[in-house]
Amino acid sequence: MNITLNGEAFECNNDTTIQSLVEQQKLVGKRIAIEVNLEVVPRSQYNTCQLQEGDKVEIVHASGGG
Amino acid sequence: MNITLNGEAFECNNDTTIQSLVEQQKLVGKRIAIEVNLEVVPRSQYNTCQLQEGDKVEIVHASGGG
Amino acid sequence: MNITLNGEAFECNNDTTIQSLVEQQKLVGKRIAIEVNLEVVPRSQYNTCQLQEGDKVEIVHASGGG
Amino acid sequence: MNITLNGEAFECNNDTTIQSLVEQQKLVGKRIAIEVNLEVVPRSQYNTCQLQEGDKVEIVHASGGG
Amino acid sequence: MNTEILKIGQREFHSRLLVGTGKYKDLEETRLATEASGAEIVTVAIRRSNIGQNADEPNLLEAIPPDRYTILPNTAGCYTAEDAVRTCRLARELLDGHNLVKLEVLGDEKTLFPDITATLEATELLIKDGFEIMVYTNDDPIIAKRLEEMGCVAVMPLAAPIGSGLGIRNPYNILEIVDNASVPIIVDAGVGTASDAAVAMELGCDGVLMNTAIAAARNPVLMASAMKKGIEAGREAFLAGRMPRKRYASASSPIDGSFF
Amino acid sequence: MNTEILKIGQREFHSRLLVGTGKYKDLEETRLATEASGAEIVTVAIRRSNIGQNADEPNLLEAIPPDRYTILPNTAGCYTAEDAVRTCRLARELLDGHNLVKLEVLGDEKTLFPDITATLEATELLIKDGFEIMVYTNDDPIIAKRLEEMGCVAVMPLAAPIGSGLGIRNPYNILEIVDNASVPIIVDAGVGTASDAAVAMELGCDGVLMNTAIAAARNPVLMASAMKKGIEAGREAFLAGRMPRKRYASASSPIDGSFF
Amino acid sequence: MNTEILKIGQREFHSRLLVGTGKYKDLEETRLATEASGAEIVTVAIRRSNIGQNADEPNLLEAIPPDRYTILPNTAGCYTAEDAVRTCRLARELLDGHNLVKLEVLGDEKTLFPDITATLEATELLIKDGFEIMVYTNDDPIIAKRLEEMGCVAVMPLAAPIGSGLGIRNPYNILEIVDNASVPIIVDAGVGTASDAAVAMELGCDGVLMNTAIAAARNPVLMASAMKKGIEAGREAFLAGRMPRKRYASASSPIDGSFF
Amino acid sequence: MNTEILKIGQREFHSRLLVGTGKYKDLEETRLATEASGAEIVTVAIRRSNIGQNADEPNLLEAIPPDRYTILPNTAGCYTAEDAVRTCRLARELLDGHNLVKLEVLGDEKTLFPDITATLEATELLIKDGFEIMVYTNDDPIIAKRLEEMGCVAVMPLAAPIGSGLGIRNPYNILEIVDNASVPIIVDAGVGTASDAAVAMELGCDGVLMNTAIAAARNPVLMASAMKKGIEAGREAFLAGRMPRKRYASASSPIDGSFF
Repeated sequence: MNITLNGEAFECNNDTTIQSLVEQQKLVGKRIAIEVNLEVVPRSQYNTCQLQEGDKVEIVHASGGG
Repeated sequence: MNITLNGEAFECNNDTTIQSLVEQQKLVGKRIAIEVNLEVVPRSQYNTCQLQEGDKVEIVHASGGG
Repeated sequence: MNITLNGEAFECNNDTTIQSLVEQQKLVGKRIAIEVNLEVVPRSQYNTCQLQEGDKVEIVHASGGG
Repeated sequence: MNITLNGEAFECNNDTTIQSLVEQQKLVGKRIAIEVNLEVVPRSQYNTCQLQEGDKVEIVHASGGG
Repeated sequence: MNTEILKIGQREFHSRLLVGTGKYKDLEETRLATEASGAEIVTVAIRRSNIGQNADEPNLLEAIPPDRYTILPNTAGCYTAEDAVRTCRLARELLDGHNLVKLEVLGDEKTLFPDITATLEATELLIKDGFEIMVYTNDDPIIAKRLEEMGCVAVMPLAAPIGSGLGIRNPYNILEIVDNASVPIIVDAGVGTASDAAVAMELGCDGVLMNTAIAAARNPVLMASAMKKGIEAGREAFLAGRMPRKRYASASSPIDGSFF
Repeated sequence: MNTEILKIGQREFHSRLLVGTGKYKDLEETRLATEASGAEIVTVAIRRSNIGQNADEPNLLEAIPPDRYTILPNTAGCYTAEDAVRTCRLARELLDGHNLVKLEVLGDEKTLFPDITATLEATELLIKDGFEIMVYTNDDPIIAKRLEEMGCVAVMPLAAPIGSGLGIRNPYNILEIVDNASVPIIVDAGVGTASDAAVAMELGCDGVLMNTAIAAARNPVLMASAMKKGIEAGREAFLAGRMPRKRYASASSPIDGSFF
Repeated sequence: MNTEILKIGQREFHSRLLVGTGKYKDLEETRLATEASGAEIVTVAIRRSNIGQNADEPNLLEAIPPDRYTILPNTAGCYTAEDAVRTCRLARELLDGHNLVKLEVLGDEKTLFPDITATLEATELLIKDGFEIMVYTNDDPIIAKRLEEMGCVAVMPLAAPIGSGLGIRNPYNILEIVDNASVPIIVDAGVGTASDAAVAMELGCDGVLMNTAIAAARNPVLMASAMKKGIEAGREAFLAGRMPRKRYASASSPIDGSFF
Repeated sequence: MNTEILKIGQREFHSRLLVGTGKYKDLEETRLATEASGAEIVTVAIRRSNIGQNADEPNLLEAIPPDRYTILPNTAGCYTAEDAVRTCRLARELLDGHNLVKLEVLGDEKTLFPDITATLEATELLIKDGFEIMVYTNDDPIIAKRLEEMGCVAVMPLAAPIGSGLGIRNPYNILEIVDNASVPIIVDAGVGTASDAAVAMELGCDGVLMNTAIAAARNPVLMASAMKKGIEAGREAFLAGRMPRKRYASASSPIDGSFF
């Protein structure tokens, strides 16, 4: 299945959840936030949130800025 | 008939037109503009524009300002 | 004998020394400095410095200033 | 005879006057002023002012400045 | 200089000084100061005629005849878009269809700063209605550009609060506005004396609109002349290209040829 | 304005702009810019004539004829009282006894600030020798007064370092000098553009002397015209009496008669 | 001073210096400078995590731990209300429901001035959504008041363009904003050195937010300390009530008792 | 910072704020403000003792004990070199041979500007007589250098007229003086608030001497603390090396990683 992850084309299994994506990206326990199709996905729903073909996923963190 | 003229209560005949009002106020030929109930009345319609009970009339001119 | 003390006419005995003047003015032990006829008199010479008729004496101290 | 003219060594005949110097330099009629050994020589004395060995002569004019 | 043209919409002008007509002792002083200023564009307010009294009082437009000056009616005193639009429509009727107006919608009485959101709203309504708008605004470059893009024929940022005479408070913002503009930028309000007007022009502004600085001078007519010259001086200096500022001195007279 | 007189010693002038003749591309540019400036007093330096070469080179005083302009020879480049005195004496001879000079004795080459003690010394010598002195000084009010009391016909404080174009660095000092003066105070050096000249005049100065601001502009002749107008604008504004500065706004249009 | 409280919404702070975390050499410099500044509120940006690479790169929030600092996520780089709202929501999730944000919606890349209309739009949406907003705005007093009335917990006018280091360009506007405010006014952007920070506080501002002035100093950690002291100095001077400015001198030492 | 030393002659100090003792409500306020300022060098005037009356009035040197502070007697109020020399000799006797003095010879009562020629004269006499001189002067770089060359241990240019509180009127001159100096340059007089003190230090001055700015504040003790911090802030900022000023904005947050 193809999705867009942080602006790049990205391929993943059809049963991918946010949780599995996070694990696969080695971001478990990191301070991040995730948006799917412009909506924030609460951490509590990472397990249940199933990705769909064509989803636009953004994974963000805090970085230096003023 | 009672109208409001430049913010003041004003009494006039029932058949008063803008034109007659202007004449009565000795403003004929003066550089003025007139608004009835928030709408400008073109000079060409002074004769035909019949005032109604309760009309709000504004007669204005140019004065010093910056 | 007449001298000028801090700008004012001042009368004192003929045998007045700086020391006796200082005592008389209750300035013993105070932080002061003394000038006679535009010359500073060192503290060590208060006893020996005999005033003369018409001497101009200035007794000064530190005061608030910037 | 050797003189210094405007800071440069300069050789001229023993009987040179300011006037002859001016003529030789083609400065006749020009707006100039002349100093010999730090003293101004009035135009009226150009003819009579005989230069001496070692004289320091300055010939100046007006130039752009602010 | 008099060959240089200031173009506002389709209208062309030689003078870059625009003046108001408020705060003068009388109409004669208004007339003389306006004349001395050399201004071609003159602002006027629209106010109620007096009812049932001295109908023969002298009229401003006799002192400042529309056939000689370009009358610029303003919306001074308006705090809402609606009032500003009403004022402009009355002005257009008053001036036989003349559609050039100075739009100002104020935010509060203490600062007389514009209410930017109401100003944008009024601008949209008036442009739809066919007006040519010279718009009073703050010195925010983004807002200035927006107003230009909406179709205003001139953008008029304030230099300082109206009537304060504080001069150009923030030259950087004015410079920024000028650099981005494709319509005339005219400093409106805040100028206090001739050098302020010159500074505005040296920043590259296309003109300056003022009233109090002239009317509240001890000698308004002489100050009007001073402003005329200040505007021309600043414009010429801008065109002539000033020398660079240097921290260190540099002699005007040559070192060469020194005899001492 | 042209009826107003600037009196320096016994000489009377209508223009309050004094200009130098240094740093121009050529004598023709010098001539045109000087003309455009409207200046009546023009400063020149005294330098060595070239020996044994182009004796026919054009002469500055043909471009700036002494019968048309009041030539003000300066002592630019002098670092001692003696050199300044020599220069003035040569200048007087050069100009057939003309005794008006601009005295400057410099302190160092980096700042071109005056050497005040040497300036006081030279002033004394030159006054004894019958010169009328327009003296370049710093902006110290005490020194300015001293120079006036010694008999200088004009005192010329710097606005900023010579050739820096930084404008009036310290208006308070200039104001102080003007308030105490009984001879003309002419700002000398530091002006960069027309508004700087206007500011100097608005402070009450009697005139401004400049060179680099005109000669180093991209277009010197146009800048000369800008300066002429800037000086007149500032002078008229000073005489007209500017409005007071106010922190708060004050409307130019009346509130009365608002119909909204 | 440390007894004085700065209250933003329901949060209380002792430091009036707010700092950003951008432009530092590395996280260690960020940590040391932030510590030296004494700041309690620290802004951060929200950016994409790197995918499939150095997942172990050090994290900003380890250098600036949220349990020690109040993290203020900003919407830097957003040019639309929608992007700003998305950023704030992601930040809130990232920070476990922390709802204090710095809203900035920019107008263009050259000036980094706010887009005021988009800022008002975003403010409305975010307040509906339960955020506490510290809002970056221009120095227009009318807009500042509007943002306060909409419910922002702090209004943050720019002193000068972001990263310009030009200092308070227009003290009058800042003063006007402060005088009308019932929420903290925090100068955001434009400060260049410690005296600029002191000036802002002397105008009565409640705090200053800065980043470049510290991060781009030759020695950021020392500059952070300078800024801490500058803020405190300015605040104390404001509370102490400065002497009036006088045009004329007044002796510090008494005349009485002079013996000469 | 406290490790950094200010060396005046052979004396070493940690504080760069020097304070006067005039214009306070009473000696207790003098004591508290001086303490709060952290100053190590404190100026005092020399005046006639009261004859035949309250011989027991409290003494300034009990509030400001010479064993704790370096007392700097000044020649305030002197208008001639002779009076200044007399004052210094009396001060030296008063303070048991202490030879550090602040020399000021004034030019007039309105400006309290120094009389430069009399100051130079007094400097020569006092140095012959073995004094260490911290000298009050105008902001002329040539004069400042001259005083240093004559052997003054510190040169103290005015920032603005004594007691005016106008701040640094001419930063260029102060900068010029600092750049050329090999002895400490201490701004004396004219500072009005904490940011003025910071500005002086950011220009590279070695210290600031003030009196009225503290004593005439509404709360002198708090202002003394503000000044202490302002001086330290300005010094640290100078040492830290401020960011360059830029006309244009530059973002503090990265563009990379934007997800919008």
